[in-house]
Amino acid sequence: MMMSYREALNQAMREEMRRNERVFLIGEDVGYYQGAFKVSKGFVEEFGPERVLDTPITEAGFTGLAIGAAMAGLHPIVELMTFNFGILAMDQIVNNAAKIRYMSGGQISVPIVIRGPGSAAHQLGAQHSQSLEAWFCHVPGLKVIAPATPHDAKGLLISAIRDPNPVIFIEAQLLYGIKGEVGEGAYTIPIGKAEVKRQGTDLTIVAYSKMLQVALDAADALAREGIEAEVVDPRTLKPLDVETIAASVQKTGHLLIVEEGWGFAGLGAQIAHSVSRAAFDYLDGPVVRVTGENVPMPYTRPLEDLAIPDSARVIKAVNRMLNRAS
Amino acid sequence: MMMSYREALNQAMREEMRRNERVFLIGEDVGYYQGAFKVSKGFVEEFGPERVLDTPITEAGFTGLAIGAAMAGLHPIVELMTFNFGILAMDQIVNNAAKIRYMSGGQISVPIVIRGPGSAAHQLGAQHSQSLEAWFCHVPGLKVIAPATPHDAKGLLISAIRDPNPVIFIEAQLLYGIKGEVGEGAYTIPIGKAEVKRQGTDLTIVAYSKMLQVALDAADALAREGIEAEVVDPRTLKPLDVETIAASVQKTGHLLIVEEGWGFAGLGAQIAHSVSRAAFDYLDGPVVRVTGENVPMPYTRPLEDLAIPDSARVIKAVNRMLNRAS
Amino acid sequence: MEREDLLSLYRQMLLIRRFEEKSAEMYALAKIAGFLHLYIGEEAVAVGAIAALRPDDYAISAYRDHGHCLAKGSDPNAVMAELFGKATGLCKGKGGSMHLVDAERRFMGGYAIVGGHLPLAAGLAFAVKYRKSDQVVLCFFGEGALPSGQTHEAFNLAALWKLPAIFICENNRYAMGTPVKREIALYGEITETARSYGIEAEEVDGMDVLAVRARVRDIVAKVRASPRPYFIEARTYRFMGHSMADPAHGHYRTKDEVESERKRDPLLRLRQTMLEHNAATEADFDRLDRDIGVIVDQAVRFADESPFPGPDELHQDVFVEEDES
Amino acid sequence: MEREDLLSLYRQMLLIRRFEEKSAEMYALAKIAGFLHLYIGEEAVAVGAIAALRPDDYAISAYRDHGHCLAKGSDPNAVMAELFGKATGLCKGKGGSMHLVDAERRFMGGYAIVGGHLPLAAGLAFAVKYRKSDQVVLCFFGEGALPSGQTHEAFNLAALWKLPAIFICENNRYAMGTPVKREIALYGEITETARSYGIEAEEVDGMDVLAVRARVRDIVAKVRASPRPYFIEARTYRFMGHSMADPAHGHYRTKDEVESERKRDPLLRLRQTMLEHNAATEADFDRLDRDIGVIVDQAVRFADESPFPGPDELHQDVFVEEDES
Ligand SMILES: Cc1ncc(C[n+]2csc(CCOP(=O)(O)OP(=O)(O)O)c2C)c(N)n1
Ligand SMILES: Cc1ncc(C[n+]2csc(CCOP(=O)(O)OP(=O)(O)O)c2C)c(N)n1
Ligand SMILES: [Mg+2]
Ligand SMILES: [Mg+2]
Repeated sequence: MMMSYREALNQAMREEMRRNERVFLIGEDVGYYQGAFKVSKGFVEEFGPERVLDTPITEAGFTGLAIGAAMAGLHPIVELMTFNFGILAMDQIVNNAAKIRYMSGGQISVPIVIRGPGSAAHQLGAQHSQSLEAWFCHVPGLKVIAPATPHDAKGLLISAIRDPNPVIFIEAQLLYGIKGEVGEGAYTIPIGKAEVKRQGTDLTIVAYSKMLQVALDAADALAREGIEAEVVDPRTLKPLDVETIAASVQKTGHLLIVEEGWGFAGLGAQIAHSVSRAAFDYLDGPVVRVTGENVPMPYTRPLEDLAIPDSARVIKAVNRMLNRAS
Repeated sequence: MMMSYREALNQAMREEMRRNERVFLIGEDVGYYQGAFKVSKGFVEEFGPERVLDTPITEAGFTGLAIGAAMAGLHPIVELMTFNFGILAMDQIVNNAAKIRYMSGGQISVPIVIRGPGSAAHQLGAQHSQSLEAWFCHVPGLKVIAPATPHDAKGLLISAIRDPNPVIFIEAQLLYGIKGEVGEGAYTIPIGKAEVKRQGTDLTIVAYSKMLQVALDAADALAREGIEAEVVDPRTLKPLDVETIAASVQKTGHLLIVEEGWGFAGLGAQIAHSVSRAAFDYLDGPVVRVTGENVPMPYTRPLEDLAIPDSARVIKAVNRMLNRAS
Repeated sequence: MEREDLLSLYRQMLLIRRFEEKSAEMYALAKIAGFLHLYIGEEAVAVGAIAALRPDDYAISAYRDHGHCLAKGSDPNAVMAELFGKATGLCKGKGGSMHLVDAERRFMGGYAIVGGHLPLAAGLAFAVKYRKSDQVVLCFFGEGALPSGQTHEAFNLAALWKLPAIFICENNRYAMGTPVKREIALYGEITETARSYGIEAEEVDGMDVLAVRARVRDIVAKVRASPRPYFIEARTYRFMGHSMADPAHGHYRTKDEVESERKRDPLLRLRQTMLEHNAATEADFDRLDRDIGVIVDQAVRFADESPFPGPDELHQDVFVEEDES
Repeated sequence: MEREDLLSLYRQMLLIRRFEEKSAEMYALAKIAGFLHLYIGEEAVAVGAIAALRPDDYAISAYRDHGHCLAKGSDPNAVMAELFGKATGLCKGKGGSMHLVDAERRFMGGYAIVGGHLPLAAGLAFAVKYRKSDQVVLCFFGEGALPSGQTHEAFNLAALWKLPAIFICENNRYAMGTPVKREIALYGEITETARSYGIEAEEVDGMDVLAVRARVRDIVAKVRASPRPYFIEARTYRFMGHSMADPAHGHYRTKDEVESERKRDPLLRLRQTMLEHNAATEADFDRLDRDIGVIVDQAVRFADESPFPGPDELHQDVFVEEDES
């Protein structure tokens, strides 16, 4: 049925909290306030304040608390009001959640999902507009997911909650409202599997989260110019499904990566490298990246628009790279 | 004259603190204890406790304090006992130090150096053995330096202290003891300039910090097999001197990057991408990376040795890539 | 004198009130975007406290910063232009509502990471002491920042090193939708937090601009005389929602509560005091209303007519260029 | 009974003492590497506190963790093998001295980021309460962790949610080379920190194992009966350097200070008490010395003869494989 990305997340958590009472939700204003972005609407009413916990503004504290609870066998879902505040919990995530299983020689595992919106919304300014997936992807012991559609969001969040490992689940404020067909019941989508969102023959565009729509819009426009782009959404950023992307590149010979985050040392660089290694002889030109500008996010709209990739920039990049290659 | 990397850093800070009394040193045990690794030996005696401040264990607090002092016109040098603890100061570094100038429209700048050892030493375990330069390099508004030799360490630290912007200066516990020829007086080395540390014709090896020596050792061994590697040390990781590396690759046609950090989404991916873009038509094969393994650092020596690149692995990689290409 | 003095306090509070009412209108018209957090109801804290400062003293605050910035003397035109994201804004439109900065007036900024600016305040105070100067630093923050680790690290450093930082906790009893008793374990005695660091602390009625100024004056004098941190809990209340995204009274507080708190309106209160003591007449207030109205309308016109920053501005101000240094 | 009871306390302290003396030797022989932080002098805290627990209660500590791990009942062979980095170690050699873990005995680990494990302790206590169980959590940490923000965030959450976590601050008066009076503003009354969260707090002589156990028993009973956090400052002292990299008395403390503190040696103290009350004879202590000597020598032999983990272990234990879940 049709529903919003927000509702899909709400359903996924609801299904799992009904199914498994070790699962609980913790974060700022997730309870009585229903979540800053209303993702946990109705939760405190259905599950009670013992399983839906409003926290003080202490990201390190409550994320660490949730990790400790996971060490004792519970399955916390930590909602970060936004991932900008996750920076304050980085030590807990990197030094505890991601490493405890390894340091203990496999004795203790940390089944936890840390979720919330990443990336920029509209004019929230420099401290509230950043995409940090590259940081999380760099850390062994973490899985990182960034779904772009309501259907993927629900299936992947259910998989994340059932996964016995720490999972970073990155949403987006500007995706919460988008609507799409979503499957019934508690279905899962495998972690680590990309999906070809649009078939094409002339080049491969990799895009995830908000950037998927940007890529699809660009692909439609390009189609009118007679260029057929294949659009692949990794959906899971780590482990990355290089195979599916490389297979597409073997067909198209060109790879463009669209990412909202800062370009330098962004995740696209790794995607480019992984695919270059896997499909070097098939690449007719260098991998091209369309990324966020390397600046703190400006507040004013005209500059913010310039700082974030849009389909126009993608189209321009595609035309440039195909000419260069032909 | 010959001196250790440690002494070179000590001299650089001493010169600048004598030259400019707005410069001060702050960190855990930097004063009476002379620094956990004795880098600030003699400082509290020469400059007094007003300019050499021992802090409580509060990385976010004292790093933020130093940023505030810089906003008011002082030039702090923050010593992180190790960069592992810098994770706790990430919010201050990313959301304040790196952004305040931009957010204020240029009104306030943050002249600060945040320095200390990164990367693994010997068997310090998972929470004390990691290389996070990729994180810092991802953030606009920060410059990132990682010198490999005593001479570079002194010249670049002086440049960093004189730079009016936030600079992340990454040392290494295992480098503090190495000795080398170091220039007299307060010389500077330009930030953003790589250096060819060894001339060669058959391939280009990029390596920085501890990995430079690993690369040079490998190059010597390869020379005995008749392979002449050119070894380039970026020295500054951001802004990255792509030009110098690309120029070398245009000559050699092959690029190998050696980095100690975790491979996935490591800095080497960006170096590979930047150089591929700049010298695609000169590359006879895919860029190859020798990186740290994607695991939390194990304590036990045999596994730790496997987790960190050594010259044997570099040599193996070179042989593989050259055969592949021929 | 007394009269002029009181009128100027009232005038400043009125400016903030009308400026923000207008900015809310402009938000509705999409002239302003992003998060807009109104200070309405809390004006007495910023105005009273900053009235106790010298121009060279520092002030710093969180994202609910319009009041502090205006009280520190920033030009309403430049502030409104910043909210509009214009090139003539305080920060060239790059900062926005949550990040107002006016370095010349020693307003060192609004910050949007709760707790994150308290270490900066300690640092400003550190610089003052390092230079053996006698300025003080006023640091404003919401009670929601009290549990945050960065706040505690800043308190300990300020206390340990006797830094001239006055921490003013604007306790409006809510952190977004969370009431203080679910944020802070010892919510009834938050000054105990400061005392546990050996920091002198007291409460003040944050709806009484005269009380706030009197207490802060006293404390500023003490701190100038012998540098050390100080903590003030200003008991206040926000009349509007947490931000424009939040209704004036969500289900986290009742309409009645908001209504009864509105009776403590700091502007009404000063106005009554002044009338009772014949320090002003209704005519005076009418005149002030007109004057402020003109200033605010003019600020909107200025902002509206100002240009947006050009595309070349995108990469400016990331770094100080070497030649500047 | 009394006799056996006291002997077993003495025995545990002696085991830790001899185990660590031996591990220092092994460090000198490069059988052990990395950072090795000895607990020598502080044994009464871990032994006394953990003696008040049930086996299903949790304990967690910082990197100075050999004492807590052994007191919780871990096999000395497996602990020594871990220090040697062997496959037979508690953590297969992957954790090392700072990260001992024995999940089966509910020793949830040693952690090397100062302050970082206090939120974990709150989380273990949260899980206990979530399950409506009556276990308690003992969380050991050095006084150097008190200024850390994570510590305060954990205290507030534990107090707010009444979690059964007992925080034991091992105040040995130094954080590496920094004396407590330069770490903590109100260093003389650190229990005030806990009280500012409404957490009951008290001091105990950390060199007196009987006093520690008595107080912790009391507190554990209270916390089991009605879940809530508790704070104990155990006044203790480390006889050795901060780690093997640090001399027994750097210039940050005097030889005399160390010598006089050694007179408070918790083992000597219990030994004297027992002799005075005829709870044991010199012969008993001699026998204990021999028994423990055998255990420690055997642990070294076991560790030495055990194999290192194979290369395939490098990528094991990063993730739980799906089929395990
Ligand atoms: C570290 C961090 N976590 C969460 C947020 C989201 N947030 C913005 S304002 C706010 C409530 C703050 O309340 P308080 O400190 O009392 O200030 P007030 O809004 O009442 O003035 C929250 C949770 C944030 N900005 N920073
Ligand atoms: C966050 C952090 N900063 C710095 C360090 C380096 N360090 C290791 S132990 C230590 C001193 C800790 O002292 P205390 O907490 O009193 O414990 P003790 O060693 O006295 O048992 C420091 C600064 C660290 N491990 N973690
Ligand atoms: Mg509030
Ligand atoms: Mg200590």
